[in-house]
Amino acid sequence: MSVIGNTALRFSEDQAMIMDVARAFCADRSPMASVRALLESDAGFDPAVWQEMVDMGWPGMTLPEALGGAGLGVAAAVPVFEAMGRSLLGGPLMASLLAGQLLLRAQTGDADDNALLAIAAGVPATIALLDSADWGAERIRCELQDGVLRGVKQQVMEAAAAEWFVVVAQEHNAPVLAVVPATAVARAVRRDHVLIDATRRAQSIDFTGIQVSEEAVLRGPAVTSALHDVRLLGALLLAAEAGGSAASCLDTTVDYLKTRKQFGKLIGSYQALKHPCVDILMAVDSTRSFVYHAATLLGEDALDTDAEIACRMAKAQATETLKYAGDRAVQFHGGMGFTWECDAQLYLRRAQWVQQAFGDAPHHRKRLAHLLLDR
Amino acid sequence: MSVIGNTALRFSEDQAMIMDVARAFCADRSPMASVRALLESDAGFDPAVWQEMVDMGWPGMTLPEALGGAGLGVAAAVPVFEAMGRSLLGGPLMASLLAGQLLLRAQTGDADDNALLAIAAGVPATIALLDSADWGAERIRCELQDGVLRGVKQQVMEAAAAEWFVVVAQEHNAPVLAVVPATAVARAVRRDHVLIDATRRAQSIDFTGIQVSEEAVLRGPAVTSALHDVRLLGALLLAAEAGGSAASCLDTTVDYLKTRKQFGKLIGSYQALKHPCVDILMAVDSTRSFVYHAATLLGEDALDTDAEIACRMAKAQATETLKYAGDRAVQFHGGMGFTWECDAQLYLRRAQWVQQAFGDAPHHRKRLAHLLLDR
Amino acid sequence: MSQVSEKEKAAFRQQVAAWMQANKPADPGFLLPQSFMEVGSEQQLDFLREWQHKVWSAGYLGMAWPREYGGQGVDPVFQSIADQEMRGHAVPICFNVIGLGWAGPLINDMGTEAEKARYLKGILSGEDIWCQGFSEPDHGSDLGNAQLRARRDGDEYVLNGTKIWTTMGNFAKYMILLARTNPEAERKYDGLSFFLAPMQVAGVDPRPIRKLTGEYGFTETFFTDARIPASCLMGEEGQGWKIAMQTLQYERGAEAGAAGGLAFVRIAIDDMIAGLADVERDGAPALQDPAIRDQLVQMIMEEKAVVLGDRRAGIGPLTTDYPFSLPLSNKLRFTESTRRMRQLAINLQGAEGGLYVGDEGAREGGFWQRAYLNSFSATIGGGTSQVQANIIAEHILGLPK
Amino acid sequence: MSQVSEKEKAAFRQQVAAWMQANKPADPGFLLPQSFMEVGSEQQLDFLREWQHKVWSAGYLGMAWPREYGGQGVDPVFQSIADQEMRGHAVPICFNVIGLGWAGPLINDMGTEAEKARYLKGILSGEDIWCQGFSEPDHGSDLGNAQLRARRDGDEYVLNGTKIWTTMGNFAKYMILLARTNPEAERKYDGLSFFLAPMQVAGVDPRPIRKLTGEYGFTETFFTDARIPASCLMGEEGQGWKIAMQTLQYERGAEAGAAGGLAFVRIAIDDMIAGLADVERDGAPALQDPAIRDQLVQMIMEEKAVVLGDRRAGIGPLTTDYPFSLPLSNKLRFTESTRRMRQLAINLQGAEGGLYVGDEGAREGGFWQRAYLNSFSATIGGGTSQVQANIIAEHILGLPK
Repeated sequence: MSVIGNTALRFSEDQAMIMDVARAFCADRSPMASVRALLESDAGFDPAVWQEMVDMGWPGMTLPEALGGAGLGVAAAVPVFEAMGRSLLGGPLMASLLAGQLLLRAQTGDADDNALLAIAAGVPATIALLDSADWGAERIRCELQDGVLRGVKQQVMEAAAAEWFVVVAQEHNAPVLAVVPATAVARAVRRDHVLIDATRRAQSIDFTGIQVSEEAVLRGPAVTSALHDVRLLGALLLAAEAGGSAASCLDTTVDYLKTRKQFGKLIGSYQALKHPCVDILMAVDSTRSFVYHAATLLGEDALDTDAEIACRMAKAQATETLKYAGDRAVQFHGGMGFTWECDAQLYLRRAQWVQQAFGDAPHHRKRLAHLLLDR
Repeated sequence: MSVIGNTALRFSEDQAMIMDVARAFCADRSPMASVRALLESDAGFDPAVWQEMVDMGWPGMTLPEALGGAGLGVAAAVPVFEAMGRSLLGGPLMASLLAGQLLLRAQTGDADDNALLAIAAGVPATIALLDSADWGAERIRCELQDGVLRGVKQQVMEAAAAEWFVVVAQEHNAPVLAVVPATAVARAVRRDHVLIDATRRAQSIDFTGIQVSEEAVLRGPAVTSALHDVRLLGALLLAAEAGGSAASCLDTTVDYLKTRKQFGKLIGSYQALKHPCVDILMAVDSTRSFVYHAATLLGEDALDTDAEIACRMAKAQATETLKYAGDRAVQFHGGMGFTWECDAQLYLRRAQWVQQAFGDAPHHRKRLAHLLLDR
Repeated sequence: MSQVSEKEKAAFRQQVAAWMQANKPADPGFLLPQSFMEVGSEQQLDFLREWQHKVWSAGYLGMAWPREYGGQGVDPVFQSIADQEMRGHAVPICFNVIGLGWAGPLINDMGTEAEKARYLKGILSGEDIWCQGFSEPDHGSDLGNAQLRARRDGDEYVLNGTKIWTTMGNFAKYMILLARTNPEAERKYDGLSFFLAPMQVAGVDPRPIRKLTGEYGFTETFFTDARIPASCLMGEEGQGWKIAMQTLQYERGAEAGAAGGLAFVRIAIDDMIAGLADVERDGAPALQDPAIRDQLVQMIMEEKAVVLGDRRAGIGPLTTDYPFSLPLSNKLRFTESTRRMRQLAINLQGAEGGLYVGDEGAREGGFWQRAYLNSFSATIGGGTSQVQANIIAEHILGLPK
Repeated sequence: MSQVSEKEKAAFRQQVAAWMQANKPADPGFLLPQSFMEVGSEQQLDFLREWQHKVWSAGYLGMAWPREYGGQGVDPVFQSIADQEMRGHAVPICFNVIGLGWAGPLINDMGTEAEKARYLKGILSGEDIWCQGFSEPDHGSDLGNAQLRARRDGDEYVLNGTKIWTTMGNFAKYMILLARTNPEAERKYDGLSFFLAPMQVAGVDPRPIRKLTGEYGFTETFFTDARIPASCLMGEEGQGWKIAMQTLQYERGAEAGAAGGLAFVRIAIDDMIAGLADVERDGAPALQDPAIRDQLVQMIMEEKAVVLGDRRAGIGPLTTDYPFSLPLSNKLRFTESTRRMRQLAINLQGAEGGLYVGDEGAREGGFWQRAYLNSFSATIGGGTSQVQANIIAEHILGLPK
């Protein structure tokens, strides 16, 4: 069998429609002026814009209709995040969507649906996943013992906005999920992160001592599988977002190169600048291909190996692309690029955050090597 | 202690004088016409030119005066190989020198000096070192049992010219050196290699069944240490040679870019060509710095850790440099570069050979990582 | 869009597959070229000519070309399927690539009836080998500046000048030739004309060029007062540039009018990984070395991105940003990635990477070493990578010249 | 060559070392700038001014400058030794860099007695902060095209225009200013003049620029009918380009005339490796990951090559090919390598790489994140890397413009 493997790439009419709507919405609601106004705000997003996203049904998009969702699958959300990335539009959508997917995939039988119903209805939620700075760590340090949590979680995305936390913990050497309402998490145990990407928000949270009721704990093999899948889905959605950001970063740079003159010539005519732009273009193209290839391979069931490969490739490609695009954007804007006012820094900073989240490129390549070369 | 460590770099008046002589000699005796004439010759070098090198005392340069050498140390030979590399001048000098160093460093007490005396006098010799294609392999497959050799050696440099072979073998789980005269190695057990670098010659030799007299075997810890050192010295001398080749490769390319026009402009004015030339220049500069730094740290004794680090860095840098320089030389010569007539291919082919010999860049970097990061 | 049903396509695919399986030639005992640019001997040529004739006779070549000129007159999708199966079955190439891919479609689209009747069938059967005369020694990347002079003299044109990189120039019967008929034209492009020129006339002297591999495959073709009939002019004087640009469009395959057939043997990362499975590093399998694995994954991703890009290029809503970026960048990304991949294949071999074709002990006969050297024909020929990057920057991103 | 004996040098080195050890300031409790381009607050400025004054008072700054202007009048080798010891003891920077490194040596070499008497001591003591007015918003890389207008009006010049990237523009007392006195000059260079201009006059308005780090350090300086005495002109009208080019020569340190002192805190690969020693990947030390190790070795080699290059640059017979390639490429290789190294330092941190200065949990307070962002000041300022590459290609390799 070829190491290139599955190369399916399909795009449904649903997806196309969603993409059109999302791109128009994001462009309209998230012009650069709004992005910048939000950088130094507490929330990091505009509640009115979020409400519109809720009204369009985006938070419930991937949840079953029975729970109040649209039953569309994660593939349908991919163009939304690409569009948001393009316009640097933030907010609790990704955190909510991943929390929803984690619960949905982990729950068995007659589990408590409260959190899922809330998420579908547009109540923000998030996942408390990371115990250390090491995305590759296998050990879960946060513990659940006798219904009480103990441990600190890092980089809880959009935690301030979240009304539900899905806390990944260890109980009797097995992973479990504890569903914790925000009301149980006092301000005092939360520390606001200062992220290099100022369009996002996150907190470090000490869950120690928080009591979790028995109905709010999910256990069993489905939890392990759901965690595996949601790590991949997180990687994919961030890849989609990063791909969108890289595309608009390229546009920003190209626009500048078409208008700025030095030594009497438009600087875009210098090969030292135009050829790297071509490299970025090709990398953006590759990112998009990987992202929609991965989206094609997603289903409602647990992700298969092809889908895993695709998600990891998407993340590895997307983050390298955005890092390169952001770095060159600052450089090619010259002195202007060194200023806060220039938009290039927004992309460069986003690249730094997104490269690590849900595992960086070497992390995914290491796992890809195993999946591709050891069979 | 700083990971940058020792940064000594000295160049003696002896070395300067030797460099002047060597560059003039190589430029004069190895113009491109001669290089090309030798490509398809059997020997691969001009015996008359070799005789002149002998007359100048180059083969014995690094051997003690007591053995008929000049007692100058390997550092003095470095500028010679740089000059030879610059002019793509081949022949048995490097093989002889390394064979001499191996014997010199391995011998203890009242060993038989015949081979060393011969080498100092200009009789070509070589090392039969490699048992497989794996430069990193620890196991020596060629065996010496009851004074009889068994095994095949690969890539024996300039074997056809050699009158002495220093065969690296295993005896009772310890490395030994067997000194074998060429007369003992029949034509039938030799296979001429076809090397990608047609300026060199090598053979694969089956030593099985060849009897070695007791006086012709070197044993003991000095052998292990000498082997370690000679692998490093080989890497360094090849780095010096590759650095010279990269420098003249760059000159060749730059000359072309200054005269060739396309679209009405000298192609050297295009940044897509001139900036990579700058990268090559800087890499050539780095190579030279590493090579002479390593030469500075050599002594008569076993190589210390600083010297080992320096030799490995020199080889890693030099081969990446020549690979890049050769590759770009062909590309930047355009259609002309694709022809046999264009000299660019000579450098590109040499780069392919030299990158592997005595370990490629990743091989040395792996060992450097241990030397630099694990202390 | 093709009107052929999926069922019909599947049935046809099965039929071709069966034929290829049954008719794939045995190893001839000598090295077959991986592309039409590597045909260096009569022996290879005879073998390939026979194979192409066989494929054509079976009806799997020129399928979309009109029946009266040797084609089948069917939907081009059938040819694409046949091509895929040829690749899948790793059969030899259909070597007459300039004819099948460039001259033929051009004559089909713009030729007169007489030209079609005269040239097309011979292209398909492999009887008439075609070559291309665009590049000149002093104007490799700069076609518009072609200087080979074609001077009208009664019923003839007199040709003087030099063309270079003429693939199979020493075997070809015809050349598609870009020549300057009017050196005084105000725009240099307007002085160019296009000819379907015979090669076997006095004053045409194709001299083989030795490649950096040590082998042959191209010629430099000298024209010294060579006389060809004026009827060889295609279109009218001054239309040469337009016709040459049209010719470059056909590279995209059967759907764009090419006759089809396998033009080159694709060397995939799979081949490299399989071929190096037993290589050792530090006494252990090289494919277990973490740094090598990281490199291999990057290479696999590069190759996969090209394949996925081809698929995405067919999906309208996913190509709205820069609609032509994928097809226009395909050559650059593929050829550069290929070159790097082949270089890596040499590196990974350890000491064997220093051997070359002809060494008994060379891995796969020195295949990767030769392949790396040959890879420059693709990063240089047909517009160097540097020129390709300019084209993409200017035509796709709209950056200034 | 210096005439100072090795013994004298060693004794002096010991003396400086002892002083530095005794006088190195304690951690002030707020972040100190790594370079003079990062002075963003009065608090930092006061601290640094006091430190520089102390170093100068001890006799370790401006050592080669004449005694009557605040120097020591000794061989420059002493200053080099003092600088090395400052670096070795990791003391704070001597912040008045434009004065110490550029304006001062220039005044020393080309100034009148009056200028020397007026300006030099204040530079050394740190009392008079100097800034530089070369770059303009529309001509970042293109100094020769500077447009700020200086019109002579009686005993004054009237300044109109804008300078940008004025380091400490809001704190400075004087500016070395490149301005256009003759817009009609045939060669644009001939229209330029050089001024030692006071900053605290009406019509000079330095507005702080916020950097991509979120911090301050530069100003954009607007000149609106600002009047300065005609005596501020250095040399004669039309000599501005020559003097500006001369100014750029002093960057090479004390031996070239600079007053010395530590201009920036060097961040070495050692710092990165030490700082990341406890980082984990896949539950094990990141520094044991083979792919990371391979990258680190490459980075170490890049940095070592710069150091070795500096040494080799001093050895004549080893620099015969392109005698100036090492010094002229130093900026490009060092700044590009630095940027990549700092990016790597972020990557290796895993999730912590996403945090920034101000986050309690950020590794080393977000040092590497900020350092990466700040690294662009060096790949952009003083001629972008792209312009540097042109200069090397043209001046060293002789490639055409």
